[in-house]
Amino acid sequence: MTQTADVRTVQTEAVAEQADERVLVASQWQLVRWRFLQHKLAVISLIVLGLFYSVAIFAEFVAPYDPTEFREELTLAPPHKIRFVDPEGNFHLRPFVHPFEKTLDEVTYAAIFIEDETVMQPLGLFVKGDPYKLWGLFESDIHLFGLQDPDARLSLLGQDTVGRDLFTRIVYGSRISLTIGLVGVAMSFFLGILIGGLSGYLGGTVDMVIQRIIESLRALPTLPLWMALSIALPHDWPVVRTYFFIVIILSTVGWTSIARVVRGRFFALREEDFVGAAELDGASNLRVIFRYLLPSFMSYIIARLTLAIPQMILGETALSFIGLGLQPPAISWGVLLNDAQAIRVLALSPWLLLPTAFVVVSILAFNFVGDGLRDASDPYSHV
Amino acid sequence: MTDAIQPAGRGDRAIISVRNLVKYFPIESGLLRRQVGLVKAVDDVSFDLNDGETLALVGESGCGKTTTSHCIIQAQRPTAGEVHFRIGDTRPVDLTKMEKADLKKARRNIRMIYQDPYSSLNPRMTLLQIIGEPLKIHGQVKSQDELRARVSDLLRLVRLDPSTLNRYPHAFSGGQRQRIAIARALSLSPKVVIADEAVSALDVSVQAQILNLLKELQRELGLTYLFVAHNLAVVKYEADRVAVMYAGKIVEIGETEELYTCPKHPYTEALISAAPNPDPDTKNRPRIVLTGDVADPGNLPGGCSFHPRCRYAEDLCKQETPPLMELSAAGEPSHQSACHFADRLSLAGIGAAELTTDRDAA
Amino acid sequence: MTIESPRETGAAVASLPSDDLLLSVRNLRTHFFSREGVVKAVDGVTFDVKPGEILGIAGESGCGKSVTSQSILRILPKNGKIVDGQILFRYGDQTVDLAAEDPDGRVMRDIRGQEIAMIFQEPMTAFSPVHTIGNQIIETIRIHQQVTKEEAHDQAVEMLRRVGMPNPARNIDEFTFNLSGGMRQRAMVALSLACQPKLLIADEPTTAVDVTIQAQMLELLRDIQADLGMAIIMITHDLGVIAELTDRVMIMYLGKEVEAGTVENVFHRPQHPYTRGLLSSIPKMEPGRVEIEPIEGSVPSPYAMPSGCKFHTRCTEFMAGVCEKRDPPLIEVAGGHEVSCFLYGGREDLE
Amino acid sequence: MLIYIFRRLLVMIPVMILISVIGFIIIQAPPGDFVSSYIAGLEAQGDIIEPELIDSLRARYGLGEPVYVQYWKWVSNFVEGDLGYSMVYREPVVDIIAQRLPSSFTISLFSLVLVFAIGIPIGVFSATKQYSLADYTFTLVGFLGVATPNFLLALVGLWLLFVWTGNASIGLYSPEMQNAPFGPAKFLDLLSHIWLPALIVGTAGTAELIRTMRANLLDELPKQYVTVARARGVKPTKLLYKYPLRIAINPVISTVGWLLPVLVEGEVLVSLVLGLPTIAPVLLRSLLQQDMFLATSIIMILGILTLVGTLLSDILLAIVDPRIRGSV
Repeated sequence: MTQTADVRTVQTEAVAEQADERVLVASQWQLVRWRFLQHKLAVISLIVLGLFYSVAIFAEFVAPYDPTEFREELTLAPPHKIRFVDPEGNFHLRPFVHPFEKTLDEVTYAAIFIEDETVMQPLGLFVKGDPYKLWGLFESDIHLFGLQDPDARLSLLGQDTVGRDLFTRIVYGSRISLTIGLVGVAMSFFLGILIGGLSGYLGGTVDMVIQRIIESLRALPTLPLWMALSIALPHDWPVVRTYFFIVIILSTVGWTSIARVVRGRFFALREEDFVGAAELDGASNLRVIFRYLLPSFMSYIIARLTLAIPQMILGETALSFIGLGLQPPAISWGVLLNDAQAIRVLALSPWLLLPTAFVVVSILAFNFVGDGLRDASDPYSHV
Repeated sequence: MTDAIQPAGRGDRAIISVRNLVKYFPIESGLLRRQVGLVKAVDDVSFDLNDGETLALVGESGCGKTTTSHCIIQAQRPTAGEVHFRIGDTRPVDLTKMEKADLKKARRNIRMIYQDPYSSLNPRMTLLQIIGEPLKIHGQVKSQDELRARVSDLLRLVRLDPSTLNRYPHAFSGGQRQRIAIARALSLSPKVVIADEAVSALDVSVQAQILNLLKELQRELGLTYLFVAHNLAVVKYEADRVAVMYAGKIVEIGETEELYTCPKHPYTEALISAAPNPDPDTKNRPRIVLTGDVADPGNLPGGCSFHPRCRYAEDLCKQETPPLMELSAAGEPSHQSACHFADRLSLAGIGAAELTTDRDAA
Repeated sequence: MTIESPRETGAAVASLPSDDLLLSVRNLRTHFFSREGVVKAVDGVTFDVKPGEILGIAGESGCGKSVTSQSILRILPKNGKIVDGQILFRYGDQTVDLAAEDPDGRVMRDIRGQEIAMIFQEPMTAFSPVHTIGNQIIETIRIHQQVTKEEAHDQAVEMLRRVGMPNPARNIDEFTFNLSGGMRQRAMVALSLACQPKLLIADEPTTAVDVTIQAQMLELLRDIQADLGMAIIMITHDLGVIAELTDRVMIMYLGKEVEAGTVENVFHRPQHPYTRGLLSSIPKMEPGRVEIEPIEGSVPSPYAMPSGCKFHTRCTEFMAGVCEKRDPPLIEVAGGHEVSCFLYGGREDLE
Repeated sequence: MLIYIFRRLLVMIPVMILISVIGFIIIQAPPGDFVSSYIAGLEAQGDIIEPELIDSLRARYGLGEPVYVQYWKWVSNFVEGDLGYSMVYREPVVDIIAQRLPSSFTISLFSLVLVFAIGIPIGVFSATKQYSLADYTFTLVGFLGVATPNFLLALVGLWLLFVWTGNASIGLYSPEMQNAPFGPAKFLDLLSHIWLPALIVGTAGTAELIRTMRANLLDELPKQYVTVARARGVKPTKLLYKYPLRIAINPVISTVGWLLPVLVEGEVLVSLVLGLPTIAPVLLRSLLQQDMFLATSIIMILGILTLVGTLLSDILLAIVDPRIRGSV
């Protein structure tokens, strides 16, 4: 009824006239990509995440050692200083480390690690080391980097309480920690779209019942719920099975928010004239859903999903940290941090806190990427 | 009462006959969703849409004109009433009783253009996809090449450059988008087009382009328009006949020129008087300024819904709802009004030099 | 309107070109700066308002009419800036250049609401949704006048009564969402008139309402104007409203004035091809068939403004080698009737 | 208003039922019935169990009867305040919770105060100085705060505290104040201890609040009623706090209710790391040792708190916002 002769006209025409043919025929996803690329922090975060995930995928190759191999004599050894200048003051192009010499403090019997400056152990790329099977398929013993002497141990980020290489374990731990969010979100996504879509599409009583259920689930305190559910998992289960049940537990809460978003968007979109027009065109329900509704909120949903992943990563880390999630011998960042609970050990070996940095960086990166995606997800919002 | 007007539209030319159309929306409240009232959006509306004409539904917001148009195309299912649709000499079919598959076929011939050209085009589809969608759904094209050819033709029809068919709606201005919407509406070669406030959101200069385009297309393709609008001047220009709606009912219907110059309902008179005219000479003309707001269809006054704002209202108006009555003699074009005093009042239309200011004129 | 006052003259020495003017906007340029570029929303606009007169500013979307009004009150959005020009306003017995004032400074704040008030398009959003309408009217009165709460309350009730609210004593304590559309409009008029300003700017006050409410609104403005005698700047895209209400009119296109004069002159003897096109685009409420003739094309993008005369891309009188070369000057074709078009001169020095 | 509260209470009933069902499932989850594991636990500790006790326990919880009867019996007991008996602590569950819950609450309340005291001003500042250096800094800090899990923050905090002071015990009171009657001195002592846990528990909440506050205010500032107020000559400061802030803060007020349980939740992990005498270690221990009555009771109480919190926030919102008040 109202004459909305508004600014949109002006702005759209701005787009139309100023841009070349490329913009005029740009699809939704191209527009999303262009807008996302303008968000510098999000792009950097995306690169960081790409790096993290490549490391997780090629963990065996990237990690210099076997994650379970321990060297008692190196228990709680600190990180090496990577050097370019030798004690005589000569510069070396190839970085090297001095091996540790372990002595005991005469009073406290605490181990003291002193660098043996007489020995130089050079680092190398693609060095031979512990044999492994990449993805359980390809046998190899070439590692991305390490000390050239296969018997020596490079302590990049220090050693843990039983003398296992912390960097190696962080690399392996990223597999579980980084994927649990993806799998969990995939599951939430599936449930959320299904239930939220049903709720939105059918409406009426079904909608009301589903909404009440979702409200109830959201009223539950998340963490205690997770804790309670996870103790129901037998301790002697294999890692993979525990992993999947933890994912399911984490998704119990995750899907509700996705379902709400899907439902909300569904309702909003059904009001759009172009959806009504499609129905009058004679488009079937399925065609309306898959050709009109889903593409319209897919980008937005993906942005929301990206923002949900960090919650899952945090959930796993928290559960494993307090000993209710994954248990050793499984390796995840949470499990690694479980080691870091004893404050007296921590005081002397602060590097045990390093997995924290990885958790924070990956969560931060997901948040930035999600933010960038959310801003870019509706390229038509300004028109 | 409506039986009396059954042959009103001189039936044989009617392509769509709306009979006693009713659309109520329940007002629900509380936890248990008890129904506490009814919004009588459309309340017993009957009229004929004749082949090749432009009939305008005009009225203020909430008068039910849009709901009426939606109930005709069955975008909303009416609460009661019939909508007969007939092509040529075939037997009329009642759209309100149709199943989905039959409706799909019928809707090839009745198409719709929306008010907001931003919301009515899917921003994620190219022109080819948007305009070609109905063709594909109804299996009217065999190959992608044929589709391109048909869409190109349609773009030419609405005076757009066919080379733009790979562009997305964001590449077009409001007026151009409305042309695209028209092309989509025409893609299945329909008989009837319902234009729901199709020019209201456009700037004046562009609005004029679209108004003329619609007229040209009507001449070229022999279309029938149901033109829903609130702007009386636009309606005056575009329509052959006009139906004025107030609070869910048609209060007056007749040929445009006749209705504008000799209105037979006080509401029509007030609307005409209120419409601003871009002529400074009429600046000091006496005007009828209605008091209060448009009647709330969820809480209608008794009797004639217009009586609280009507300067001619009498006690009868508060008690009895006036039926829509034929005013013209047999053989003359039909002119109907729903006012108890339609034949007694002398109301001022456009061009009227004097306005009866005397309340007791009736 | 040939007075050229350079920007640097500043507020202190500014003076109105004529004693009988209330407001004089000289060569106003307001630009918007965004990532996509600069939008010259208002690009050299000059007009005067006399006390008690009703001036209309008309044009299609994007012509800069609303930005002009926001510039006068200095309530532009953050990315909008007055880059040139003067807005001279008679304030008591002195003249201030509003364009040179600090937008949030004392002078500007005193003028707003007290001297110049504004009516907005959307009455629903003009009031804070969590405060009563009375709260906001009383606040305005108490900002500008040394009165007690009770006095302000009484004044507010009186103003609500004056604009035709059915039950002012009760309406004053209501929230906007409880009022009907027509009553909201009236409440908004009461809010802007709370301090009986000398100049009222009405920015599309009748656009979002039904025609019968629009008629009420226009009648109210006419009555109030006759009653209080303030000047009104009526900003609208609806030439019908302009014709019904105003004394003089300025037509704008893409940030520029194309034609100005008395309503009778502009509507009966339009000179600029754009004005003519606009008038012939509007269907008329007259007996018999009256054809309409649209303007071809659409309004260009504000980011890609045409060179020379902004209208040359759509003009039927386009003269190659002239219109796209330079801005046409304002030419007075009759008493107070001015047009910005080369058809009426100004191309002598162009080859 | 009363009708509104009543209606909200009515809506809570099915949610309560759902929570209780989940609680019951948790009791049922471990293999075997809980009386058997209870007995096994007691026997392992060398206690002799009288058969009468076993029978009375079985009768009380309806073991051997259909699941819904068991559920009903458990729920009735719960409603009557009989939360069961803790095997691990060898005390009635009610007593344990009564001892521990107040300190959990204290920490959460302090966090709440800190969250609002820090979050709102910074959020407002950030919004009014949008795109300034300070805004960017706070935004980044906000992101960091959201990204850093509370318990890791606690861990790092604890480590720093230990490195600097050589002391890693925090507690809520100094040892000498532990048993002192509550008074100003004890309160000051509490303040000197509680700030660290409260700060850590509140970090994520504060960061979130900064972001919400900033976004809400940025949404409100360009609205027409602000421009109108400006056009009426309202002062810039008042232009900020009387209108947009008032409205931007509404959703924040409505979050008070659910923030509380979130803080209780955050407090769980932080308390574990910092070794605070709150409900958290009890919950963890009860879960790890399958002390099901205790665990379920704590979860149920947290769930009910969440519900009450949501209700409170809705009522608060209805009070501060006339639009909602009008529609309820």
